[in-house]
Amino acid sequence: MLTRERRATARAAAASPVGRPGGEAVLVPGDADLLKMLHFMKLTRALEYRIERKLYRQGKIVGGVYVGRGQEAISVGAAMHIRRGSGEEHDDIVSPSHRDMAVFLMQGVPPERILAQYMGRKTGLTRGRDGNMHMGDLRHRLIAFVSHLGDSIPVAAGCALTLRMRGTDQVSFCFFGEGATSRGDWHEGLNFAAVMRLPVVFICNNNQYAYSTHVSRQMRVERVSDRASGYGIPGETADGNDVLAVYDAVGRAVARARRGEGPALLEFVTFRMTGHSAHDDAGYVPKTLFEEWERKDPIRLFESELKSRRLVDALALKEMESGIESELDEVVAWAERQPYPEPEECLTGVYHE
Amino acid sequence: MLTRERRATARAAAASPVGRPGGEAVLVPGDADLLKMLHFMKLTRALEYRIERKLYRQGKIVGGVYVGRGQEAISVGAAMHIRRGSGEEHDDIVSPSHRDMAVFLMQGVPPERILAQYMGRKTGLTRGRDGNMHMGDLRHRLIAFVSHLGDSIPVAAGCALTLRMRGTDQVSFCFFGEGATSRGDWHEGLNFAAVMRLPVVFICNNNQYAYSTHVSRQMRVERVSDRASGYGIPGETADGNDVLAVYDAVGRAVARARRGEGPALLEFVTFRMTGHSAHDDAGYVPKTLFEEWERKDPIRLFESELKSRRLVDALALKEMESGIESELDEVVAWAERQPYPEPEECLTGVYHE
Amino acid sequence: MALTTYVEAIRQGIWEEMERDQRVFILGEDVGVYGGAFKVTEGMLERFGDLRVIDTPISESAIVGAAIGAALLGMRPIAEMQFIDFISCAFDQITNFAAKNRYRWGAGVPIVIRGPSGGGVHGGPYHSQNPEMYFVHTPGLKVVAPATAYDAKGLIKAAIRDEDPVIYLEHKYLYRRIKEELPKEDYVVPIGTAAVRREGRDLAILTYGAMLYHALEAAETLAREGGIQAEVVDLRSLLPLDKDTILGAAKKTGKVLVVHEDTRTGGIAGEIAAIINEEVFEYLDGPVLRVTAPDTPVPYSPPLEEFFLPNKEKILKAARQLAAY
Amino acid sequence: MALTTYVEAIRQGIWEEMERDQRVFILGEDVGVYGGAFKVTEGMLERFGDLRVIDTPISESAIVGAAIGAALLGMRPIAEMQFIDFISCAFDQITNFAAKNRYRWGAGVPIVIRGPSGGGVHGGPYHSQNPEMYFVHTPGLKVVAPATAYDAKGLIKAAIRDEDPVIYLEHKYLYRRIKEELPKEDYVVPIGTAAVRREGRDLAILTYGAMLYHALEAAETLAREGGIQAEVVDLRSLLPLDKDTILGAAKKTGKVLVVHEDTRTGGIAGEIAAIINEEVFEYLDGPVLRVTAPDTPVPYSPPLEEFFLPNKEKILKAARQLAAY
Ligand SMILES: Cc1ncc(C[n+]2csc(CCOP(=O)(O)OP(=O)(O)O)c2C)c(N)n1
Ligand SMILES: Cc1ncc(C[n+]2csc(CCOP(=O)(O)OP(=O)(O)O)c2C)c(N)n1
Ligand SMILES: [Mg+2]
Ligand SMILES: [Mg+2]
Repeated sequence: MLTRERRATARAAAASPVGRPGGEAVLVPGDADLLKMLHFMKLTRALEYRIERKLYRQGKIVGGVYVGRGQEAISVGAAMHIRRGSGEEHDDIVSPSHRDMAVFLMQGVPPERILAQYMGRKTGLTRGRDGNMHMGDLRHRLIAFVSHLGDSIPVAAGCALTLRMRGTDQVSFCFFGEGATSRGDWHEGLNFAAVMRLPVVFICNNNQYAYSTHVSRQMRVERVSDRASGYGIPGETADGNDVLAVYDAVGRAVARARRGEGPALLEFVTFRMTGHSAHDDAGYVPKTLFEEWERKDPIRLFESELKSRRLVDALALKEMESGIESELDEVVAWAERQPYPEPEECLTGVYHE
Repeated sequence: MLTRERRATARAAAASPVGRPGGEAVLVPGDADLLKMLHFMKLTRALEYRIERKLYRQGKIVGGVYVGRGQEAISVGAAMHIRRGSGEEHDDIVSPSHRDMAVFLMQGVPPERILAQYMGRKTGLTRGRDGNMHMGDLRHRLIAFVSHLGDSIPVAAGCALTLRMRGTDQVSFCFFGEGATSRGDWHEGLNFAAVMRLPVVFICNNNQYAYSTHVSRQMRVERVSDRASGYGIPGETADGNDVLAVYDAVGRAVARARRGEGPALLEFVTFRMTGHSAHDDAGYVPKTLFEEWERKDPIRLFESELKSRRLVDALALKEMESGIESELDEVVAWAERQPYPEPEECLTGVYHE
Repeated sequence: MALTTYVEAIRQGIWEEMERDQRVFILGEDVGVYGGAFKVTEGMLERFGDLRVIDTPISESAIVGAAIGAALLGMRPIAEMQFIDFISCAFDQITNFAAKNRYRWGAGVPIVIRGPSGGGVHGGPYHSQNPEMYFVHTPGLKVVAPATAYDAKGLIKAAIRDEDPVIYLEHKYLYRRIKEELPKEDYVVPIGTAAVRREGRDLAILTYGAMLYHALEAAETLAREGGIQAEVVDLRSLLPLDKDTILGAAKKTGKVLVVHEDTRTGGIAGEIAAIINEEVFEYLDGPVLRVTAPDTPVPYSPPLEEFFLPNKEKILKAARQLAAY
Repeated sequence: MALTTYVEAIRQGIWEEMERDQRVFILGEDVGVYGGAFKVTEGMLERFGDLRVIDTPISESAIVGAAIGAALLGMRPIAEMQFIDFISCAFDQITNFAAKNRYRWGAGVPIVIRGPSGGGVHGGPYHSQNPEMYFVHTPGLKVVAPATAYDAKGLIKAAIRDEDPVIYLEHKYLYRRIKEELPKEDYVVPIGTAAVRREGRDLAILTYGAMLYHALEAAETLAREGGIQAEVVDLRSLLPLDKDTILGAAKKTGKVLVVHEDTRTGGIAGEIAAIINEEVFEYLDGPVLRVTAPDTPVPYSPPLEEFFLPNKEKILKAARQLAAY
């Protein structure tokens, strides 16, 4: 397992890091970056497909399943800017939300450990204590999501406060959905970060639904980014299905934060191409919306883009996919072999021991 | 006491009510209204003076004292628009904050009962259970403030929700300071009211300090009203030391709410001409600020205005003041005669009995 | 006759109260279009309209705060927490505004706050909590936790009609597993009354919620295998507690075992131990014992959660120890 | 020698830890320029600068959330609640994020949340609360409540150095009323240890915070007037409880009276009664009794608050009853 973990970390760090410690962010992705983005979008989609459509239906997942199908461009485009692999004093820190599988993968968490997490196994990131995307690992600079939406906003601000105290140019990344912006903690966290001018980038996936609740019943503003002006920080809305648009907007906000100019609120408009969770058939969502957004699928759009840039062709795509699938075959097999935790482990680790 | 109470209620209701049930708000105050405003500004100042400078220093007040000296124009100008005296189905509902003494007086709470409240007596509005401005009475359509800043925002929204359900044109008034806008509940309440398009008017006294904390450390926006755009509701800033400006802005927002057009956020810029509470000497506030704002004293400004309109002269002002002072002599004497609650009353009234 | 599930009983109770009383309405996340995460409010939007079945933003504190405001103006709001775990976000409104309002200035706050509580469905630390003690320890609130479909319906009605704020804890493990035939006519189960589910002279097991069924099974085994007759009391109401029934069981048996799914330290077993000590110590033939969850968050993985939750075996072990005392 | 007040002892403890360890910082409302509502942080802004003494917006949840984030990145934050009553606004962050984090994924959250608690100064329902049980009932937290200046300093240091989240309750009634000479050298009072403040064989009074002084006075009177020797135990740490000392006192005296200022139902006396029942029932010569505040909010007016608070007379009455049992 350690070997696997090392491999995954290496892979995640391998592709050209977006910025060098202390250096400027690179806003135009190179070819390797473009391919890396495509790879992680596809890996994410494939892994979530296995979880939601295979393992969950086979009864092998312990609890609920929330996937980010159709939203991969946001996690991937943003995570490209997370500085990693250079040690605690250089690496950024990240608070992903429950639909940011790609962030975990790109931070170097091995897919098999994510599966073990979903399956309640001892080798899951939380050793069976928590489920699905509720996982973190400081070695990967990942802070675990708690269910309570919005709670991670002040926490991410507190991370950024520490970075500011230390005078580094590290950044705190904070992901959430548009529904979370209604929580009091969201407000307190944004306001705190704004007043203290903290290096945190707030990244909202506006997938237009919070469970069954349409965004129009969540807020009266047109755009989530309209909320930024209440905090005196920049707000920006971009196409969440265009990974390059995400890459660009996040890159600029991160560079700004690294320069000590404070937080920004970014909104990426997308669509939740599933129910709220695997047990929800999304009957409340007009079919036409699914059709409309299916046409804007971020992976297909990006493939076309890369094809037109002659970076990939049909064969290369096929190879990429079959590489991912055969890796995932292995990964699933590994996860299914993992032991459950011993019952008595229930009692350990509440406090420092 | 009942006689006194009736007298105070009658007085508060007597001056021309601003709007008639179902009718349009009158935006230009008549002479009687102008005199009423002056009266209540002066009564408020005089009553608070007695509390803060006399009774508190004489050790006759039980707990802390928070006054609104210098801010009277806001409570008075706003409260002119509170419909009252026509019964539950017509009267507005009000959630004052801890510096809105005038609102209590104008809603018909007798000054002596307010004093009894401050002195922990049985005839205080909370019968000794709570102190200072933490008092309410539904007969006066007043909801008691709780210490926890921001808590009253969702509550005021819930009142407005009820009014909307009932289809009346009543309005919920909600008062708070700029510091309270940092609380999560403030955000949740504003957002809820905005989404549901509720008839609530949010009235912020921006007195530039929250205890020792300057507004610039409370928020990064220039104006509290900048926060309105994050909720998709109108925001407006006006001079909080000009009672007519307050009267005008609140009047328009109330009319809008009565027409079913939803909430608005109003900010009135003023200055806290005291410490946070009676025990705080405000050493952290630059002296020059006090001097600057002393020159903008809302009562003196309004007196000049009324003099220039030939509505009052020096003699009339003197009479008004001595009337108030002799009333307050009586009121203080009455309050000092009031009994404390019986110790055993501690146990009653936790539940419906 | 048709059997009614526990979850359907709650739905019926709310429905009937909404029919009976125009002042009753419900607000919460996804209670309208979706009919609630567990379908407790299914069909209500269509029947009662969107001013009485309100889909709110994700704002637990505003949900409760708005309910308080509405209650002050004479309404009877029911606030749903999608999972009761999220009640933590409304803790301040509940404990400081709702609970203390009547005491402070005489204005009652008749609201119901309800939601799915409890474990056993692999919900993990944030979808399995038992938050009762946070509220049992707050004067001014009432707290109920039905275990049967009959009580689920009778208590939700009592809660809605109550003049004070009531926290109504529905155990999600029981939603569809428990069913029974319900009376046709309107009834309430008064808040503050426990129910003796099984008579016995040798020891008393006091419990509530999903644990009732483990206690009853344990009692059957005790009777069958050791001739020990355990009285089983379903507390139903945690605040106020039904002291008469509790003390009666203690006096009758002299040996009391309290079982709760909630974590141990500061759980309600302690309160019951104190009451029994104070009032009927001389009747005790053994210590008041407790079987509870350990002091950890609720873990997710099945073997961990199984270890965490009290069950028949753990109850049997403690009961035998007590019986032999 | 100079006497140090309780409040000054807290200030010294924080100050010394901030000198000792760069990772320690403090954040809260008015802790900087003003030096804190009770002057606990006076002079710190000048000494440590505005990145280590942070005046925050009025956002208790963000204060605690930010402290959590900083702790995860290796800092040692101290979050001040201006009055501990406002901790209700941060309840979710404390109980769901801070308390459960280590258990879930192994990352500890070494934060201290402190603030003035308790009544006796006519603060009314919102400036007098004793919120300990909300946190004692939350696995993953620690809760301490010093009664002496020595402990105030030793426990704040222990709390800051602790690897887990600690709720530190300072009793505002004691701030300037209690003073003593403190050691010059660095010391800590280990969390989880109680202190026997008075030895006695006839009964044990367990208490903490401001009630300690009433208990000690009552014990003197009992000795003087009835020859009853009461052992008085200052719990100091409420989570974890010092079971050894508690059970030792119970075994030694056979009669235990728990006194707390917190309200009765669900207070810590129940937990202690349960522990004693479970572990040393056979040593008991009488019921575990309790003297507590009644189940009401803390009232404001002096006669009401006096009625509300436990005091020497109430303790004497219960102690005599227990002694005569
Ligand atoms: C405080 C809180 N309330 C309710 C929930 C239940 N819940 C889980 S996800 C969800 C919808 C979230 O919507 P959004 O923030 O838009 O994220 P999305 O799932 O659409 O990515 C809800 C209501 C929760 N997790 N936390
Ligand atoms: C939630 C909460 N935190 C802290 C306090 C303590 N406190 C009382 S008044 C106050 C300042 C309030 O400032 P603002 O809202 O601007 O009102 P102002 O007093 O200036 O009118 C503070 C911090 C409180 N009452 N509630
Ligand atoms: Mg969404
Ligand atoms: Mg202010």
